[in-house]
Amino acid sequence: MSFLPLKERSFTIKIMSEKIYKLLQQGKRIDERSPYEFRKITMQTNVVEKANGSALVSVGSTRILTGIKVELGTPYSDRPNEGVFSVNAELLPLASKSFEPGPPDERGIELARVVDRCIREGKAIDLEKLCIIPGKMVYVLYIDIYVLDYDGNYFDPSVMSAMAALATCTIPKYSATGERVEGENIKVPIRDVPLSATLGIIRDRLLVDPCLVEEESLDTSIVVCLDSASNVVAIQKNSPGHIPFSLMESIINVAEEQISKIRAQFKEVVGIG
Amino acid sequence: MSFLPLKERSFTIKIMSEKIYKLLQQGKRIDERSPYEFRKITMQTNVVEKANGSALVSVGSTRILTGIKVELGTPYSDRPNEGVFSVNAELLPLASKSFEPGPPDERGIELARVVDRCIREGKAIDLEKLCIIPGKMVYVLYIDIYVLDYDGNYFDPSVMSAMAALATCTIPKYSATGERVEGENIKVPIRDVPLSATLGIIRDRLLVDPCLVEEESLDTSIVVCLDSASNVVAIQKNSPGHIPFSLMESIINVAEEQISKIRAQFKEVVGIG
Amino acid sequence: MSFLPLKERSFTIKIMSEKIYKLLQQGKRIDERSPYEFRKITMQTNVVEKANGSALVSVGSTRILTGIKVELGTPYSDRPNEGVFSVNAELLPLASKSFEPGPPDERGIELARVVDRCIREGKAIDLEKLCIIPGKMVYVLYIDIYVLDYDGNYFDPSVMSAMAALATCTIPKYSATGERVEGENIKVPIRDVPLSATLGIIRDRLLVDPCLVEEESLDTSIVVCLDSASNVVAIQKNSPGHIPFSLMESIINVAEEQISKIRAQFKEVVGIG
Amino acid sequence: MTQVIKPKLIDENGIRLDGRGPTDLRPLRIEVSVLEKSDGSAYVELGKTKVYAAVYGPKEAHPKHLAIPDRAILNCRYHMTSFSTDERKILGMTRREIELSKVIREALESVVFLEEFPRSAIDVFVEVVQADGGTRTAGLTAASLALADAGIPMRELIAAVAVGKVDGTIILDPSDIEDKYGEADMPIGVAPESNTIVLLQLNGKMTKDEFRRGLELARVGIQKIYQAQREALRRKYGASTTEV
Amino acid sequence: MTQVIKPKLIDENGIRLDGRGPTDLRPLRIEVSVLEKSDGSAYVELGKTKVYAAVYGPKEAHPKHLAIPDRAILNCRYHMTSFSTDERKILGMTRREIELSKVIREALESVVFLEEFPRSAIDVFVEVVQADGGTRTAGLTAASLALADAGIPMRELIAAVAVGKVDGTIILDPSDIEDKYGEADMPIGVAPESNTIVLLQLNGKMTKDEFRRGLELARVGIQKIYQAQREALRRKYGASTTEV
Amino acid sequence: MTQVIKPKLIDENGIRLDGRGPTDLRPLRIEVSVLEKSDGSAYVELGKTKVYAAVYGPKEAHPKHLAIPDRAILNCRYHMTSFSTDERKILGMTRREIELSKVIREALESVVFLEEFPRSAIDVFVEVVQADGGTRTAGLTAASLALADAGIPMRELIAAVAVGKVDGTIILDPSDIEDKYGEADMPIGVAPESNTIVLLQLNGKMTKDEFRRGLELARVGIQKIYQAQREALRRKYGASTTEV
Repeated sequence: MSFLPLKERSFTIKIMSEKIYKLLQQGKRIDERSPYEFRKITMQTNVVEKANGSALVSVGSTRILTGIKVELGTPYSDRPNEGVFSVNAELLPLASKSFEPGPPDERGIELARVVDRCIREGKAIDLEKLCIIPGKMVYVLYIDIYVLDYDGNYFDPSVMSAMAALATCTIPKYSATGERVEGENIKVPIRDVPLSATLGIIRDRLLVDPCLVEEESLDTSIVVCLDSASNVVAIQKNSPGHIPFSLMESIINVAEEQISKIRAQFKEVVGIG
Repeated sequence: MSFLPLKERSFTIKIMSEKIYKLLQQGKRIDERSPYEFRKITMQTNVVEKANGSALVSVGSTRILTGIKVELGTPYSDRPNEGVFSVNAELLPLASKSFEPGPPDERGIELARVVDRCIREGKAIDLEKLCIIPGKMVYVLYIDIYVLDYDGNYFDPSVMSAMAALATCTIPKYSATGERVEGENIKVPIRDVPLSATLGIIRDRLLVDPCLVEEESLDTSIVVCLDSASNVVAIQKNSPGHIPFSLMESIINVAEEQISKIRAQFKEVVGIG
Repeated sequence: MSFLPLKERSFTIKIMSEKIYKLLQQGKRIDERSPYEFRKITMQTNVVEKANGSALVSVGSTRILTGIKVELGTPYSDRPNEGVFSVNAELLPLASKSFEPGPPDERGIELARVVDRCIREGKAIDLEKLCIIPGKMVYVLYIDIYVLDYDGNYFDPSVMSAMAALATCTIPKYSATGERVEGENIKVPIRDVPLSATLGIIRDRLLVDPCLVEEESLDTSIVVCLDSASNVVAIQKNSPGHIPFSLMESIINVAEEQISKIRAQFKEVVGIG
Repeated sequence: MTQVIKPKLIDENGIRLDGRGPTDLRPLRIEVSVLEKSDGSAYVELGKTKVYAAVYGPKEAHPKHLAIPDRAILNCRYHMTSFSTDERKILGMTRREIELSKVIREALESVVFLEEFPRSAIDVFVEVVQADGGTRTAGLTAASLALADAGIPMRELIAAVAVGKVDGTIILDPSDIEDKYGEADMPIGVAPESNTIVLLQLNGKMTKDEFRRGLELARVGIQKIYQAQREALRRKYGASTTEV
Repeated sequence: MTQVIKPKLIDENGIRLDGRGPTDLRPLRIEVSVLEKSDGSAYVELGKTKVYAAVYGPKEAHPKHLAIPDRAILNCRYHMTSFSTDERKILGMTRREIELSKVIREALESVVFLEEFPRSAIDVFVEVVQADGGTRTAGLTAASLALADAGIPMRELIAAVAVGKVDGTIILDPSDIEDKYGEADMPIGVAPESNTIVLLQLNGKMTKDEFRRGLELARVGIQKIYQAQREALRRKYGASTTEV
Repeated sequence: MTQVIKPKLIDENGIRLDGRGPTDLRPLRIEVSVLEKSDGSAYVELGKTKVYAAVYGPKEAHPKHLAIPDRAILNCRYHMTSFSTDERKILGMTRREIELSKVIREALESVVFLEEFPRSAIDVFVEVVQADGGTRTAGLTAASLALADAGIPMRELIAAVAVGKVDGTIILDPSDIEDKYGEADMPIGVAPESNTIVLLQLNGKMTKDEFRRGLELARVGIQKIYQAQREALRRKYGASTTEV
């Protein structure tokens, strides 16, 4: 059952919200950023040798570790020629006092499903190349996302780290008869690199990449994921509140602008994008 | 662990119990019924097109939806020539403030198991006709019962709706070699229609089909299920309290009388009974 | 998540601890035992006819029932020539007000895993003799331990009862082609009988087999498991607190002495040891 | 995989597989105060059916929002060991165990003076060590003794037994194999002093007349069980305590 | 096991498989106060999509530590019957149901005056009886009516609908098969009076221009849904209550 | 499927697979205050074993009935990422993780002044990012630093290391492959100032003499770990804080 998480009392949130709004009107943020400016992004790949692929991505203090384990399995019966992937996300209690130990709650599940949609609908992976024997044997990619430190906005670094782990993922090669080709590996065939930008909304103002204090004070927020051709491949309004129809045009444009910057950095670090 | 559910304080229950008992002595009920009178029963079949069979049954305001999905599976190893069915019941939180979200509690499990026993021991289904390849392939019927609105007595409408859904259930035909016979369907082979009546007991008095207010005020209650030849096929004393041995004869007779009335209505609506 | 169980308030524990320590200095215990003396041990085997093997062991009022069910299954892929066993332990709520119904908590899991290690690392079972068809069919032994009554120290009687149940376990014989040899049974091939002794520590003093009152008042405690050649095969410090390095030598020696006594009794009752 | 053939359960002389006549109980052994650490306990053995029961309480209800202002709550868990049955039972509670916990709890509630302990909880644990038919009735029989042993005030004891129908005959106290291949199984829990039924289930097919005869046969069995319960209490507590 | 071939979803005349044009809604039926025991309820049928919603509350929050000092908490469960879908849905909550419970809850929170009921809880249950596309939007439409029916004060109603892209065309209210084989599905929940979006998801691929056109088409659908909601309330409560 | 052949773990010159001698530790890296949002944190890398620890608290115990009147409760969770091991670990807590959470918690309780925070809770989270042997000891080493970093008063730090027996030789700090194919693994947690053992497990077979030598070797390793812990704290806090 979905329920309202306990937050600060409304009036402290209202005061902070008012403050953030006034700063936005002056083109400012509480942490010295401009409204359309991400915090510092760092990306490291191959950080866990036992994973087939892995990446550690930070956006400010928010830190996400994604690892990929590849196994052999059977394809879905309605997609006999395609490999399979699944995305899981855990908001580790290490990362925030608001995260509890235990199976993923609705926030972890939402995160995993949104990242899954970015990858799936953004056609990031050429799944047909992950088929070994049609209908019988395919590669199965387990893409597992862990939030290690949480200072707001876990969506964007999660998409980045999942894509960076995929783009650097190395898997054992199997022949068309299902035999292991000893000593040979293949890369996960990447077709596109969908990336996301999260926008916060206060009244008629937008900001990108909210930090935790901002996140708690926003009217609402929205995650926009675009592919490399700037098609919209996933959207998630991910908190309560209203978005005026009139803001949608700006939201898409700001997202596009931000994602192109992130994409440049991604390309530089990971090699593709 | 089974535990006592929180009810009204004993004294309010005692007052209502006293009132109901006095009315019963005058042949009356709190809702204008006579002691041996069910509330209005309505039955609708084929209400969910995506189910192989379905039925919506109301007894007063208590409303039960049963749907059946049929899959192919393997028989139990000690019954290689028989199809398989399983019954599940959920007391949806939609239906009552006393129902909680989550996996079925002991009440839901009891309901499912009593309906299962009615069908199984009442030999309602000719399970051998649901075998496709002995020992290998049989039809598996998932009979899922949902309580949508709960104003007392979910047992009797659940048995009715399960039987109505079974009697109108349509399943794809398979040949003896396990091939789908395109375009052809078969009906679930019904051998008998067991039906139940729930009786409430206050001291030396009986009533049938307790509504919620009555249910909370009864000394105890009992579900009696009979087949079409009036054999007893299932009994469940389903609440705390004493039944004097001396009442058992009346209980069976009243149940028989009530079930024969329900059976007539069932036959009219569903076609068999 | 592991958490500190609620105990008596520290000061009552401190008083009892002081009392136990003073008695130990005089070579005494609160229940008239000497420091290195187990409570009365009783062992009964074949107490549950439907189990392949079973044993009921008491140490004082602490009572443990172990039963073994044998099934056929597949070996682990990295041990194709070996049978499989698994150990489970349940601290039944019957046994103590501090045990809750539900799946095993960390104490039950620790107990099961320590017994597993005693059996596995003590090479108690000749697992290769439990292989029927290499890589395909082996015996699978489910060793299930139930704590029926708990007055301290469930580790030692659990190891005893598991070993006694194993040593008297009878399993249906299968031929090398995987056919049941009707009417013939085999015994579980026992290679060694690891046994354990639990020691309590208060400051610089040791005691063995703590009863419940002692257990709650100890500084800490340790389970030592030895095989028949007095090799150390498992150790578990199983409660908070410090063990001075200087006590380790005595701990091993006291454990060895105690285990040799238990072994003599085990041999007498069970026949091997 | 071949279909199992039903064995003949009663021979031409009316003798059952284990040598009993139709109205015979299996050998019965009852003991109270068998477990040290609980507030009350009992052990019931009926043939190969072996059941422990233990009681904790009355004690503070926990968590508190479950407490009831004007009486105690009664918690009950019927549980079987994994090796109690022919096929290994899975760990954790099955749907069957959950249902039986409910009907046993409801039977016990009928006789315990719960109003004497407002805001309290009484826990009853039934552990089936071996299951050879009649475990819920043996468990209820043991649980009512464990409550008495714990000094919990009760209107009266409960005695429970099952009757069945096999090969067309109404029998007392069906064993596992008689239950499995028989036509009906009807467990009954009775408050013998008030001559009332506190647990009643039926699983199988009986004519109305067979059902009546089953009820009568159960009363005969109940008297024997009740007698043994009283003797077990007398052995433990002396003559006076049999008037619970 | 053969790969499934995508059917043609829109013919050369722009007609969809079920005979609709691209901007047509399926037949819509809305009723309020359909369940007796809840504080408020509604039923929405959109083609073969059939959804109930029920509301309980405001009531005491429970357990108490979840209560919020200055407003009510809103609980929401979106759940599907096992037989609502082509393939049988497993019992229990899937990850999809958990996510949709969250987005529906967040949409409802946007319009309910939660501050009026400090320390309370309001429970909203959405039950999908049959799923043929658009269940979350039908569920949200029903839930907002159930809240109104329960007398919970709200800024305004919510009307919700999905738009999609199939065979390159932007369509209103995709059915299950259009969702499955189409290129994109975009559910939208709207507060029509303030012209704001309270639920928005997109699953699929659209150009920015298609996305803009999708938003516009949704607004058309929303008006029709909103109209039907108001009529349903009027049938139940008379003219005045449409101003919630 | 062929039986795995045990590799030779120590060559004729006493050199281990990764080039170490029997008494060598793997390269060790320790950092404190590595995670922003926790009250205290640390990172320990020992060869390819990589572990984070974070501490939250002291804070209000929750739910309240778990609070202890005269001291804080210490909660501990040892958890591994799914990709930390050669075979993918299932999501959720395994039995092994639950046991290790217990022994790590008990070791920490031995040194934390819990009595200073009655009715409070302190949460310790150990997250194994990569597991190549010695994760529980690395986790305990990190956890004690995270507690210090959070300013929780402790009698002293804990340093922990494993010793093992492979190919008949007692070795320090076994790697995963040495643990898997070796004869014994013995993790030890030590409070170095008081020279006492706070965690001790043994899994495998050792003679009494080997056990004694193992204990001695562990003390050597512990001194190196402890030195590195103090240096990490000094780097963060300067010289004075090493006297915790």
